[in-house]
Amino acid sequence: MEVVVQITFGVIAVFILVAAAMVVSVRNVIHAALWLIACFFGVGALYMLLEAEFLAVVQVLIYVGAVSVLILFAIMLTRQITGEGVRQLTNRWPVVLAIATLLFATVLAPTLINQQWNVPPAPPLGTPEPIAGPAELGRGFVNEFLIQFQVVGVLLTVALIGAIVIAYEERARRRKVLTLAEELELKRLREQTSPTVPAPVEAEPVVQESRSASER
Amino acid sequence: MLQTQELQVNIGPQHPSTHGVFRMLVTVDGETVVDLKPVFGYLHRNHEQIAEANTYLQNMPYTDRLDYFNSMANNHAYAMAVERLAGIEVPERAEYIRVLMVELTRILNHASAVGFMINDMGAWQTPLAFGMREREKILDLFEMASGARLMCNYFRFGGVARDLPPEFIPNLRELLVALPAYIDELERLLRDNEILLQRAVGIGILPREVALSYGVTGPVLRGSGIPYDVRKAEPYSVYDRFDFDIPIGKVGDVYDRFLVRIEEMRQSKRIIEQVLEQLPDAKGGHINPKARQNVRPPVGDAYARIESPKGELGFYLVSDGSGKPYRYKVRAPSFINLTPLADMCRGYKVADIVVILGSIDIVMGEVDR
Amino acid sequence: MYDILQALINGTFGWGWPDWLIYLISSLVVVTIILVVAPLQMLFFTYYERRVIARMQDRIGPNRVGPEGIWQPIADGVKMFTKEDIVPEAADRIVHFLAPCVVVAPTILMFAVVPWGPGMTPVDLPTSLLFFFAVSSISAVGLMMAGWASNNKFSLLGAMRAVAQMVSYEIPAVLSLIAIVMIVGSLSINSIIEYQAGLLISNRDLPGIPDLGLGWFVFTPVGFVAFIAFFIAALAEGERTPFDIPEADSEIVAGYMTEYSGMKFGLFYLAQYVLNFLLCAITAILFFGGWQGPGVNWLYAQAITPTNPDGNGLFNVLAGALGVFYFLLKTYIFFFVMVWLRGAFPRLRIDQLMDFGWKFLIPLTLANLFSAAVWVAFTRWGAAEGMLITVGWSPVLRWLAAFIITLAINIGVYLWLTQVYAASQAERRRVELEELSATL
Amino acid sequence: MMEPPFEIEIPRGRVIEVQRDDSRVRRGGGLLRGMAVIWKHWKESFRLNRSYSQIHGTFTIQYPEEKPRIPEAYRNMPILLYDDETGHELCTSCFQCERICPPQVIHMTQAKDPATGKPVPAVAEFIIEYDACMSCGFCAEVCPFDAIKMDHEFELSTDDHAQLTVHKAQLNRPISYYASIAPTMWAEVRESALKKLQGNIRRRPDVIGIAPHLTERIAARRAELAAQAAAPSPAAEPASPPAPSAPTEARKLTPEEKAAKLAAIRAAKAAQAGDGVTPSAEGGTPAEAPPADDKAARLAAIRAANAAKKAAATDAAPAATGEPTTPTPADDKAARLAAIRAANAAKRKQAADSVDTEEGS
Amino acid sequence: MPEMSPAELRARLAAALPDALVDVAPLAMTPPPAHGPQPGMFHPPDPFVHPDHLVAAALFVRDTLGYALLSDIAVVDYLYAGCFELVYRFYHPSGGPGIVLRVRVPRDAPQVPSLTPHWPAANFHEREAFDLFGVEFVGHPYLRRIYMWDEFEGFPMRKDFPRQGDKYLGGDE
Repeated sequence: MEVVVQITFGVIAVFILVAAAMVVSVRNVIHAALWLIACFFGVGALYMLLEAEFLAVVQVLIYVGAVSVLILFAIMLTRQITGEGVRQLTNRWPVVLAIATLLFATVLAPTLINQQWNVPPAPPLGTPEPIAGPAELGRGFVNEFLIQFQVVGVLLTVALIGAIVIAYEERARRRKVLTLAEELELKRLREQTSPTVPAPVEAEPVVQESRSASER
Repeated sequence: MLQTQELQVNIGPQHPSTHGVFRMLVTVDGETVVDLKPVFGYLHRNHEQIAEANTYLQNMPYTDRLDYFNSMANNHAYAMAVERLAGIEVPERAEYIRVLMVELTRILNHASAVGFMINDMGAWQTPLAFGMREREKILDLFEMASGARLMCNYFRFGGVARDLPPEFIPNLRELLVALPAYIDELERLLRDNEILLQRAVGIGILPREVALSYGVTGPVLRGSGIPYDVRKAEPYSVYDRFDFDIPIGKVGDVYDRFLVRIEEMRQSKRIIEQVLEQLPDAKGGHINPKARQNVRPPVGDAYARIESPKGELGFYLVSDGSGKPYRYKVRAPSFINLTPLADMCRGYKVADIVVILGSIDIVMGEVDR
Repeated sequence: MYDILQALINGTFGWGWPDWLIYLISSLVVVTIILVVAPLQMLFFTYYERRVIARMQDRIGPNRVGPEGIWQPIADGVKMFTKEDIVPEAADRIVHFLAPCVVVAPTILMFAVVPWGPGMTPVDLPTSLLFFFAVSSISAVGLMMAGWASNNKFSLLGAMRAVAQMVSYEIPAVLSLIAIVMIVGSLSINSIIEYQAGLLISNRDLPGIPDLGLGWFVFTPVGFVAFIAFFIAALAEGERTPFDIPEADSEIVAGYMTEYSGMKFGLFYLAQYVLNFLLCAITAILFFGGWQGPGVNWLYAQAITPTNPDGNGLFNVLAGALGVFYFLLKTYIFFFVMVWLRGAFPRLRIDQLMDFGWKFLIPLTLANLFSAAVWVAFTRWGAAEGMLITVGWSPVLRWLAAFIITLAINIGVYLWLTQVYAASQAERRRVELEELSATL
Repeated sequence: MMEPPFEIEIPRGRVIEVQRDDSRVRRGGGLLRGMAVIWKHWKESFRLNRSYSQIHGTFTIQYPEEKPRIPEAYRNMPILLYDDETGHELCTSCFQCERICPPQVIHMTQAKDPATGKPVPAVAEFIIEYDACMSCGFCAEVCPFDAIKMDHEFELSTDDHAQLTVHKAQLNRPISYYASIAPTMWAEVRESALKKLQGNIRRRPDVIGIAPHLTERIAARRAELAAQAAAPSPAAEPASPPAPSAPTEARKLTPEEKAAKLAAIRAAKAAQAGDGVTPSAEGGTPAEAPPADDKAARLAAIRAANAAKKAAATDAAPAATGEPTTPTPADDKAARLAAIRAANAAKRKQAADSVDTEEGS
Repeated sequence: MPEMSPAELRARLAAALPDALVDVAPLAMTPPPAHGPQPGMFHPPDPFVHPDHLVAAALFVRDTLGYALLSDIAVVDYLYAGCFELVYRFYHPSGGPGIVLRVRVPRDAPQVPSLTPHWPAANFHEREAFDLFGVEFVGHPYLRRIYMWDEFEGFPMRKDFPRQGDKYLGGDE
């Protein structure tokens, strides 16, 4: 069994690494995003291998299902959808690689140093039971980590409201295409509010206005 | 800042819901229509020139092919034009039969028009199937009388091709039992339907103020709230002998046109009932005078128009004294009703275009001619 | 499956095979069954839908191929296979090829956690419900790939719509499920099903109710609202008619499938119908007790189970057959409802769909979540949780109180929301116009 | 611009504004009502509905098994009528239909008296291009002799476009057929049509104006007679005479013999063109319509001619064995029998030949 | 229901727009036959309007007389007389028979001011007339072919357009 698990781990790990490398190296941005999804998926599989099913499922749900879609949406909405992307790797890629490696090493080093290999670590006294399932997780949220949970919730709500506010401002500034009925309605409204000062546009008959718009 | 980019989308000519080979060059901003240009002519066959090469009677079957849903109405308009040109009298009974046929055509057309419109909204064929069921029954009646279902070629100058067969009236009476049930059911199915209301109310508004200036006619004009119906405005045939109402809309949106069509079916049924009452008393006369095969009208011109189910259908004929029309012009309602399409669609969503188009109710055979 | 094989091989035959071999065999058998059943369901569903909708339109439907046209889907499949596979020249070939696979794979994966009968869950995950929805969200990526790779405006528009719709309707779907999860206290589909034993009332809520397998959630106010909300969201996720906007043929031809032909198109079709099956199935499971029904639990009590290794294998089969029967019956009834809706309604527009999802369905499910909390508090909490009112009440009283309160909450919220929703629809046009007249 | 409201005076009726009722708050009731309608349709659809007064129930016509109801007035494609008794066609080639036809798909040539070269009130060849015909029915309407009528047969699809150019032989239908599909419409015109026909028959010399396949029926008899008469080189005469010589020869013969000879020539030509069965007999259009013996007779005649030709070309024996056994044919039936026998013999011979050639090769 | 005879309309137009009306002679449609009488001359009673005053006349009909429904614009090609006749047909929204304005323009320079900027109903009528007859509507915002494709040469409804054997149909038919 152990061997199978290790082989599987190897395969998945290589897959993740290849996918990650492709993300930063392929030309097409959409392809890069798709490789990123593959990478996320690999991480989910890794969690599954570690028997952290809940985490794996959440990884898939959030990263593959939501985040990646968000990324794809963002790319497709902001870029020429058909155009080939620019080359992702610049000439300075070794520098970036070095920095990334360094950062990764700083994260990983303490773990590597402190880890006692091949010996299951004895839980120090006083540490709580590891949180395993969703039920414990939920209880943890509302008992021990209540404050943190609340803070995160407030933060997310603020972010949500902020997004709405930004989007709302967008809409007000957006070019609105008037329908024929709205045009007339507007004209009527304007006549009601300022009956004495007709704008030059208003002097023309409505039909002409609309015609020029459609036959442009 | 999100920069939106205008996109040009071709809807048609090969598209499931353009009612034939019709193309709309739509400029969209996101999903909002900025501009729309109708492009047609894919079905153009120069009908008018064909007609100028034929004798007057030979054109009768060609008029069937204009608006192939309403061949009877086309026949009627053309027959009226030639009769005016040549000064032919029509026996009373023939007039009643004509009115009967044209009103049946109206029911048939509106049943399928409503069905197609709902189909364009995405209902999976059901209202259309119900409409088609009633249409088939009416087509059966047409077949009994004229021998053909769609290309009826039933009207002749000074009458109709032959008198109604004996089984026609009983079958028609049976159909008149089913029609109100069908219309009521259609209303129950759709009238209050929240989804339909969402899709139809306030969509494709053609305001009353501009509807006339666009020259639209028929249910589109009446849906905009202008009670203009050739049957009342300039009664032709024997329409001045029937009681019927003109339904008009309030706002001029898709929903109004839908309701106007439904109400017009009811009124047509009313007319048919009155025809059935008055038909036995109608004075005879030879319904199909065979002598009218070779009409040679005097030099002059004539215009005849009827209220076809789609709007005002007119035929303008100029005679040079020969057996063939010198000029033959069709004033096709579907064609002219497309004039405001661009303005009706502007500002709405892409999905609304097809619904608006469906609510105008065009037939490409008539648009392209 | 593992239990049965274990009992069969090591018990009955006494061969003494190692556990991992039996595990492997049972997995392979299960996988094979799923891979056979999924396409079969799709084939049956296409036939079923066409026949039913034809009847609704006073027609007969396909009835030429085989008796009553039963081989029609096979004929369609053969046609699909033999058609030319066309890839547009401007398409991204690899992504274009991968997209149908990415769409189909998750739908098959979702079968892994669907219990067909008592003890007939392919993989009994403790978080199976979450798994179900997590995996279902993957297909959005596939749709996106399909729409993008086709390099067609209609395709891209369809894909955008599909993904936007799936992502937004996942929220009400999951929110309505959370209400159920709260009551059950577990994310496992099996425990949700087991909770629904009883008669009109779950025997977990009210111990002592005779177990006829009819204690479905749909009979409670919370469950009913959750069911309605979930079913509507399922219609949107499965792209069924009032919400079949991504492939609105009257607007954008066939949406993301426009540039697909042959078997790739068939795969999309397969994915869609399998997804529909699964959504119907999960609706049946969550709100209508899945395989629960009169007699199943009694039969299963006699069968070989991990807790009862001395049972009779015959009862396994009997309970399984009855459970599968109930399960499929419910599923097919839900699909009938889907077809029924398709026969009756036009489709919404994309912005109306979003409005409906965000402004009506999500508030409704949130309110329902609150109702669920009330339900849990009244039926289960005691003094320990701080619920002091109900201390000393009999379970019947508690249940009744919970029922009445949640019913009142849900009806009130529904009426209020419809009012507000309708008003907002009317108001918006006016507000927009006022804004405009102010700016101009 | 005009300002609303437009006042319109309506003599009979009123202008009604439709009830929109779109501002009411709806809570899904309309959806449920719609579903109820659909449910009723689903429930009722298991019974068949053929009534005009009902809107529920399945109204599908299961086409190949169940034929649609076709009213008498139904018009599909034009056909030509001939009289059952005399075999004379009603058409006099007055060109009325050719003139009125809107798409100009009717073409005909008038029959000429071979003796005098003068036109005869009968039609020699009559072609309708079915592929371009628009089924308007004008030809039937204008025909003063009621010779052209509209058929009820609508299964005309073919994979051979040329077959849709239909010649007189395939257009011919007996009056009895038309009377069976449109009894009242035929009854209306029967008297006058038959009267006009009698007048026309009097002006038709010889066999001109007789439906082609009926002349062949006589031909079958006459062909054998001729074959018998020319004993040592049997059947060569009727089969091989060149076409131009036929009229000159015909002048000397009695009308019946001449007719037989003409028919034999035609049959032989047909046999050369096709393989035993002519395309005209193959065409589905006329095959079903006439009474069975007409068809059989035509087929038999063709086969007889075919057999005779075969016999002349290869070996006289089979034909000879067939022919002497036949008594002088007195009626059509005997002629047909003989013809069939001759055809069988020829077929056997042909089969043997083909076997020989196969072995040889 | 308003009714207006052509003579009345002519009088009203003459009063309002004195320059607009033109007098035309009766028109022969076909060359006189070699033997037998001429079939007749075409001389409709409706007022003929000078092309330059067409827009004014049409707007007079619409705004003053109230005939707000422009129903039809028909072009007739009188090849023998060498002119195009444009028949404008107006109806009153309250019903009643319509009124007709006629415009004659020479065949070799068929130019008519466009009604479309003032009256959108004329849009497709004018485009159709342009497409099939080649009548040029000066001031039309989008005067493109409506039925035929843009590259099409010739105007198919003109009487001198070859019926057969043109470059599209091929040689001899």
